[in-house]
Amino acid sequence: MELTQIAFWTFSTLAVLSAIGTIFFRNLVYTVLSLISTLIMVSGLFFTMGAELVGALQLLIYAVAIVVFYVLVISTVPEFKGKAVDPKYMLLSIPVGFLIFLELAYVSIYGVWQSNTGIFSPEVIEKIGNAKAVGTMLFTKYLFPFEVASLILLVAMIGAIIIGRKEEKQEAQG
Amino acid sequence: MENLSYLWIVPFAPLIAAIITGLLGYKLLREPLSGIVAVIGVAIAAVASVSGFIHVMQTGGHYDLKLFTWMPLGNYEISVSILWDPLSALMSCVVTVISTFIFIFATGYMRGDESYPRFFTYLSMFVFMMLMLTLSDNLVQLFFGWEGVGLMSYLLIGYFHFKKSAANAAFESFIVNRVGDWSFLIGILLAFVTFGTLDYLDIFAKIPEAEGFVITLIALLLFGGAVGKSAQIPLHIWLPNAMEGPTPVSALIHAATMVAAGVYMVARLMPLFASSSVALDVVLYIGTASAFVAATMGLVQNDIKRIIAYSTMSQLGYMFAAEGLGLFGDGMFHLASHATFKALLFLAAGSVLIGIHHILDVWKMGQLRKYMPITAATFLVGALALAGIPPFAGFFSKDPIIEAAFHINWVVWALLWAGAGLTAFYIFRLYFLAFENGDRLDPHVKSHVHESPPNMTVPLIVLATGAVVLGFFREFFLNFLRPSLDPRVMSEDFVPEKTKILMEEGLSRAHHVHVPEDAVHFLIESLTSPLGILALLTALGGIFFAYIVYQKKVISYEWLGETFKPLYKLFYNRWYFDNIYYAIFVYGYYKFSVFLWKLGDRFIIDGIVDGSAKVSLAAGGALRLTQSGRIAAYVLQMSIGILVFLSIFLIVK
Amino acid sequence: MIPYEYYIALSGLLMVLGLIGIIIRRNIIAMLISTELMLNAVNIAFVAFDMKLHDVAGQVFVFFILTIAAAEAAVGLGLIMAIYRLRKDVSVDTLTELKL
Amino acid sequence: MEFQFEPASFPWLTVSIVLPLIAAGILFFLSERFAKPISIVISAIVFVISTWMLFAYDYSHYAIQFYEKYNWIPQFGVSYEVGVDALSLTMFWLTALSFLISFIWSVNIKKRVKEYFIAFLVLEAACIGVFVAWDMVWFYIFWEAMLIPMFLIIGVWGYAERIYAATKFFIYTFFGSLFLLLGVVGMYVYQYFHTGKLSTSYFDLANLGLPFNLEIIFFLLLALGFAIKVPMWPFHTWLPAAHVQAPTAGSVILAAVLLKMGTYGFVRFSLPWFPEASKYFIPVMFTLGVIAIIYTAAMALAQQHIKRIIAYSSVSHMGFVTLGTFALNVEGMNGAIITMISHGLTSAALFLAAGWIYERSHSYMLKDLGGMAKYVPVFATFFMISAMASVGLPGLSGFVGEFLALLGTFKTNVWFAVLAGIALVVGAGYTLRLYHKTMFMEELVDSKIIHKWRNTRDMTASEFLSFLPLIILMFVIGVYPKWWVDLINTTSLSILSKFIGG
Amino acid sequence: MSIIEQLVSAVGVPNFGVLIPEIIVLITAFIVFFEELFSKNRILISATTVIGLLLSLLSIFTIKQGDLTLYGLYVVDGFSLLFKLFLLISTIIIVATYRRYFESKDIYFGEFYYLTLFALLGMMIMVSSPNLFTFYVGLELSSITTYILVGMFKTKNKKLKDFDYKSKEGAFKYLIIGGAGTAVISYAIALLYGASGTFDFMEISRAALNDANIGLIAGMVLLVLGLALKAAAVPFHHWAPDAYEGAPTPITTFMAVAVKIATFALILRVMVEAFPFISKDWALVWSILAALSMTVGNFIALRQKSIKRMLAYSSIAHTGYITAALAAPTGMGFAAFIFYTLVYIFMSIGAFAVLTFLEKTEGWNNTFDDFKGLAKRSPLIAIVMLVFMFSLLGIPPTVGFFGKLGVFLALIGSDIWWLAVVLVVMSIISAGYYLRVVSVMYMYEPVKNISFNINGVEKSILILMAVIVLILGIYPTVFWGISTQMSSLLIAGIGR
Repeated sequence: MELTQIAFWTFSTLAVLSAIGTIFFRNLVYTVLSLISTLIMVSGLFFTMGAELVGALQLLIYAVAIVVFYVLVISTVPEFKGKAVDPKYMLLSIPVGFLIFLELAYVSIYGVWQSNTGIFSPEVIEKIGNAKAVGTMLFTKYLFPFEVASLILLVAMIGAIIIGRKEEKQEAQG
Repeated sequence: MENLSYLWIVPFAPLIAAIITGLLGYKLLREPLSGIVAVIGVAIAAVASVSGFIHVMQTGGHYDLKLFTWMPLGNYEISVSILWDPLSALMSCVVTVISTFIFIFATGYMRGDESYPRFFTYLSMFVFMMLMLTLSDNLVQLFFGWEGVGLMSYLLIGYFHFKKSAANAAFESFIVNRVGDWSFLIGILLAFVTFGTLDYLDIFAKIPEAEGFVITLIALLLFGGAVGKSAQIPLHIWLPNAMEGPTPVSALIHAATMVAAGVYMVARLMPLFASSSVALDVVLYIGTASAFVAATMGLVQNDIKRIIAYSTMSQLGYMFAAEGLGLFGDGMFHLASHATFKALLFLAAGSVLIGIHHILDVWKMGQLRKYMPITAATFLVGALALAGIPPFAGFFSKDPIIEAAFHINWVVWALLWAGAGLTAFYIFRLYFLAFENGDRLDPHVKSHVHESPPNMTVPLIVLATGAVVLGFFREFFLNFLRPSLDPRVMSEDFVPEKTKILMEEGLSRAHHVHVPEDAVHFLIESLTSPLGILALLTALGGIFFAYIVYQKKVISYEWLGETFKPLYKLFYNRWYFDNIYYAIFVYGYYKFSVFLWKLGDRFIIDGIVDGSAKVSLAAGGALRLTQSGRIAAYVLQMSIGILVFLSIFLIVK
Repeated sequence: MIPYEYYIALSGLLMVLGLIGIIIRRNIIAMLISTELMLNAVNIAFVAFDMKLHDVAGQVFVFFILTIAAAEAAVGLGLIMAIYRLRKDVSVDTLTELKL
Repeated sequence: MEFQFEPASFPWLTVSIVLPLIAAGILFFLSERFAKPISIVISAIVFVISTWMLFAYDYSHYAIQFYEKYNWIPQFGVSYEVGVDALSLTMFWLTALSFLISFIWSVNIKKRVKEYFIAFLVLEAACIGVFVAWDMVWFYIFWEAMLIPMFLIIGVWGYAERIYAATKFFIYTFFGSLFLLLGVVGMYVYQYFHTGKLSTSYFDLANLGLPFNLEIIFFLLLALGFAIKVPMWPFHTWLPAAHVQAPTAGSVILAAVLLKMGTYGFVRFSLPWFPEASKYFIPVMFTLGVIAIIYTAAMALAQQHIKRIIAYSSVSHMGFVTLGTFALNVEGMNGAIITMISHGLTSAALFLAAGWIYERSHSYMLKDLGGMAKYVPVFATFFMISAMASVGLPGLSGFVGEFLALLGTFKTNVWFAVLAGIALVVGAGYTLRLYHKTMFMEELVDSKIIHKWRNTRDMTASEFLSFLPLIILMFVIGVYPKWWVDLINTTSLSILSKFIGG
Repeated sequence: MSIIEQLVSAVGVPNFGVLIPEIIVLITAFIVFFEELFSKNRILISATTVIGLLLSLLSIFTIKQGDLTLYGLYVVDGFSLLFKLFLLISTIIIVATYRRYFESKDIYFGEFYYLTLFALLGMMIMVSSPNLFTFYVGLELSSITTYILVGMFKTKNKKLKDFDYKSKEGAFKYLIIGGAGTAVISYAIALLYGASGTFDFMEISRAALNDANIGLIAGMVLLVLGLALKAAAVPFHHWAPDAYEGAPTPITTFMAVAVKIATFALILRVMVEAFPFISKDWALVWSILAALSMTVGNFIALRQKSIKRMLAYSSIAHTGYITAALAAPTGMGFAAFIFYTLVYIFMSIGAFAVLTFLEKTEGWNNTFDDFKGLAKRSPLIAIVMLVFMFSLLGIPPTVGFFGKLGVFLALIGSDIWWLAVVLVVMSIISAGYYLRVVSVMYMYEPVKNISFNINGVEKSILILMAVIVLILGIYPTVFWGISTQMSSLLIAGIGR
């Protein structure tokens, strides 16, 4: 118990801190690094909750794959000049954001959340393992959305290529 | 009754003539023929009405011919009809006979006018309308004729519409008449609501059922119409200006017939008016006031036709005064005789105008008797008749009214008496200035002056004869009219007993009047009684005064003008009626309208309407700024939206 | 044991931070990163609910969210590259041609 | 209210609506030169049908005659329902007449001929539909559909500020009709909740027995729609704008037909549906009617633009219709309906006259005009007769209606009738001012203008033909109104059955 | 192990038969993808797409209603089939306008076709989703594809460089705001999942019936807001004008029509199936959103210079009109919602198609000035545009009137007078800009002398749309019947 509490507070504090970093760092490299930090902390949280598969995916897909995209783009685009944040909007958005957070926190604390309706109690999970449980569900019951998700990725890939690629002819003309 | 059914021809012959001249006048008939068609039309009407007159004279009684139903009104049906009784028979005879002569005169007078057919169309149409008015047996048909003659009067006044003055005069006459008609129409409505009917005979029968003040109100509202039509104070201002029309028009419409319609209407509705002494009083005072005021105005005018016009207004005042006094028969008799001599005067004036090429100013005439002896002689006859010199018609018709007034109301008598003197003065002022006096004619004009052709002089002579002899038929006319105007003689089915009792009360004021009906007796009595001598002397005095001022120039008129300057100015400016009306109703109302248009429609209503459009556009412009193109702003607004919507639920739950 | 509500509140906090990030960042790459943050925040809530509910459906959902985050990142970065190529700038100020 | 129906042996009304539409559709694909003959022939056919119906209509008893009904949207109880009573019939006839006249008048139109006639044909169908439809949805469809062609007519073939005027016209009337729609929908919903019946038929909605407060609400909603169309003061400002900018034939239709829709709505819907509210609002409606008469008469007097004068005079005349309608007695109702017909004739004639003047002089302003009477006698005569009919001279059509309306008003409230009677004076004032300043006073007019008049041509055949029927009808109604009063009397009694217990 | 086995055996074999239309679309998409790789024959590509869509359209009629398949993650009821049908119809029409537009602009080609098909697939999934999983992936498939489609205005024509950039900008704005919306929807789903323990609509409704606590309500509200964002309701509409303007016009059409109606179908299904017992709450949210959308959309549209952008705002306003029907959570309201959504297809396609066809002309930017005197240059286009404008305005005898009438009926039937009055007032405001289009077309003289290049197919599309708008305006009975039936089916849940 002690350990999970320490882990929760550590991971969550760090996650929030690095999230704040993400939105305030001027240098994009730092931004990306703090994003990675957030993602890792969140995956840490997943692990503390026992969701190993998701935690691992988070690390793999997010922290590695996606961030690599960003780094690639950042390396192409020259260093950003000027202010990182817009003070005018900051003045407005932080109170608004804070109020929204208060409302969400209120909802999460005073909302009545269901518990123990599923069949995957910790005992079951312990027996078959989180990865297998999730995987089984993913490939049986949620197979259809999974297939659609693959289409989404396909489309996104095509889209990224079409939009992002350089037109040779166009350059020649321009 | 069957043998009277031919009377439909009386109004419709002129209508048919009007339609023929109107449709074919320009293309086919052209100048002489259109006039001849019109004369034939009106002559047929005259013949028919005279034969109807003789019929009713011989057999008596009244005949109600319903021609067709005009419009049903609940249980009541307004019909187009002919009510033939002594009153309407007399009136239609006056209208048609005098019209016939005026038409004949007009064929000469209008010679060479480019709108010759139009003139006769209007004139025939006028006669139709006038006869519809005269012969009506109900108020709506009366109103139809009433407005119809108004329209025709308007068109004929504006006959020379290219002249600004003529067009304006026509406009003015129509509008002023309409003011009266408004009152008249409300009166009709009130009558219908009160009696449930608009037929005279039914109304007469139902008078006892209605409350007294309602009767008074109806009578006064209807009299309001008469005030407009007959140019009485305060709606008289149009009549002098109406002289812009061709002279036959002035003779026919603005002297002999239309303007007398008010008098006729009051007589026609005599039971109604007689049932209300208040109404009779109002008629009396308005008539008296008009008679006097118009006479004063006539004193100082310089326009030959206007002088006669004021005399018309004044004489109409006498007629109304007679009616107000309860002497309906005398009023109607004065109407008939006035129609004759006033038509004569106007036609003579028209003849003069033809001779001197439409110069209206009396100061530019003079010595015309030399050039136009017939015209001068007939004019003189007319002037003497108007002045009330025996034995001309005017004496027999006007003096009884003045004398009767003495027995009833002293003030009224005084004004009427004074008016008579003034009348004699101004008409002879006109006569002396135009036909005698020095030679002020423009030499160029003088070379062309000539006596008018026979088709103009013959009517003059005929009418002059009428003006001489008509007065002697006084007793005949009064007796003839009695079945229509005297409750004691009226038949039971014309006016029922109950109504008669009411009427007797109203007419009681006339009971102590003792004026002989026989013309000869009247002549003898008035030449012997102090009152009659006074009246006669006054008239002669007026003539004499005119003679010494304008013929002999013993007293200089300039000196008179200077001495009585305030009075002169007052009279010359027509008691400032025109100025006040113009300031308030014409100029003031127009300015007010423009102001109201700018304020009400332009500023307030359209301000709101177009303003809301502008506000919408402005709102669009303002809201548009939210679409600033910056993602940050977009997401910020979005998050505010989220915040607000969540808050709604968190606060409510 | 930490109450699961804390996880959900945390997820809300991270999400709001992401939202603020979108609003205030002037660099469009950072803006895109902030959306990643938002999407990622939700994952915590899903996993927490899963644990509470003794279910794995939430974790499956997380999988889809990851997919979509990746897809959006890909498309977004492609667009950023194109925008950069056309305007040589990645500031939000360039993205204001369409407005009003 | 009980209604009797006499089915039509042949769908004459539907034919009358559809025929112009078909013609418009065909015209779209034909060449321009067919536009005029086809339009004139079609409108003549419709006019013949309507005239025949006028005589075939049995006015001895009240019944919806030539009645047709077909199911249409059963889900909502909407059916296609057309038929006529005397009110609808006279309005239908007036519409057919006005369009025939407009088409004959329009033969010399030069600009975008085909579209012009298509727009008018569509407009004709919609206008006829408004008057003969007994289903509220159909009524509303026609009521609104009419806006589209009218918008184009004003906007395309109008004068300088035509777009402003067309938009103003459209939005103004659209505003009113949407509230009208709200009211009708509200009644429909009420009907459903209280009787369980789904029907948009006039006859079902007429017998709802609404509570008083709802009657008030629905009356107001409907009245707003109608009042704008009438137009009543203070909703009238679209009218001068639209009239001034519309082409001549458009003005004719606007005055002769479109304005009647508002008063038709009051007579047809407001009174039978909301008897209590109608009684309650008598003072308000009377006041508005009298303001319309007097105020707009002053407006008319203040104008320089001849079409604006006539436009304001229309508002003033509609005041009489309002008064007659809300007098709630049979004289007033007959008067209102006859005034509607008569105003259709006179205002159409006056607008034709204004258009005629413009075609010759290229100006609508009084200051540019004058002194024509001598050179164009036929026109001057026609113009004079129209003006006099408009002024309400007895013997012409205007008087009959105004007299009856005033009589009805007088019976209900003396003072309003007395005030309304002022129109006799001021109406004559502005109408004659118009006539004088255009036709008379040659003296004051620039000699160049007179020279133009001297060389101008009096009415052409088409102008004469389109004017003549109006003039004849003014006389027909004025001289023998009995026929018309008999025709509409049973209908008036039926409309007023909730007030006078007939 | 046993649990897994139980699970696997319990779910059984999915019934792929019900997926035939989607599968045909998918296959077509891949065929087009490969055709695009190997051949640049444009006619072939567009023909393939249209044929594939037609086949899919036909296959819809073979499907039996009422199947719930793929472990309860996919529903094939009358409602979804109806919307699929209309999605396919509208996509066919829109795709038919693609070729000549892209040729004239010299833009990428084949990609548009298969991406459209993918987006269509996403929408077909959306309308068939009985479960937040399917809902989510369907929504995202269509959204992400649409981001790409918006950003694909990439041309070799140097004159159009500006459009290239605008397209990217619009896409990026759409992406960021859409991404935020996705996050909001995800969070809402999380809350709903936590509060009910399930992703299934029906089961959520059961949970809501038992205990509508703040968590569930908040989830519902956030879901509504997220969906409002996708449907471009104020104040979540900001992406729409920019993306609509930036996108190639046929894609704008696609967004304004297909994406919109799919979103509306999804909204209706979620609201009715998942939250029937808290309908008061979401009706309130939707009524406020509707009122805001109408107001803001109409007012801003008054001030536009470009007709394309004006139509974008008008589309926001129409979101308001349509969702106003949700303020009255009754059978009538849903029927009005469905009816308006369906008929909106025709007027919107028509109006945007006019822009698409005209934009092919050199130097034509779809501004009001460009439209001046259109009636003289092309009477046909002017008259159909007139029909579409009046239909959008809601003037009979066009079908727009019946759309609004239905909403009126629903609102007044539920006694929501205030919204009805707002609708009325906003309709009047909207007259301001719709009439402006008509007046510039008819009442001005042409400024430029341009000849249009519009072929028979395009003409027939316009005429077809206008005729449908008019016919439905006279005889909406069939559509009303369908809408009423669908709404009652939806309420009864019989389709499940």
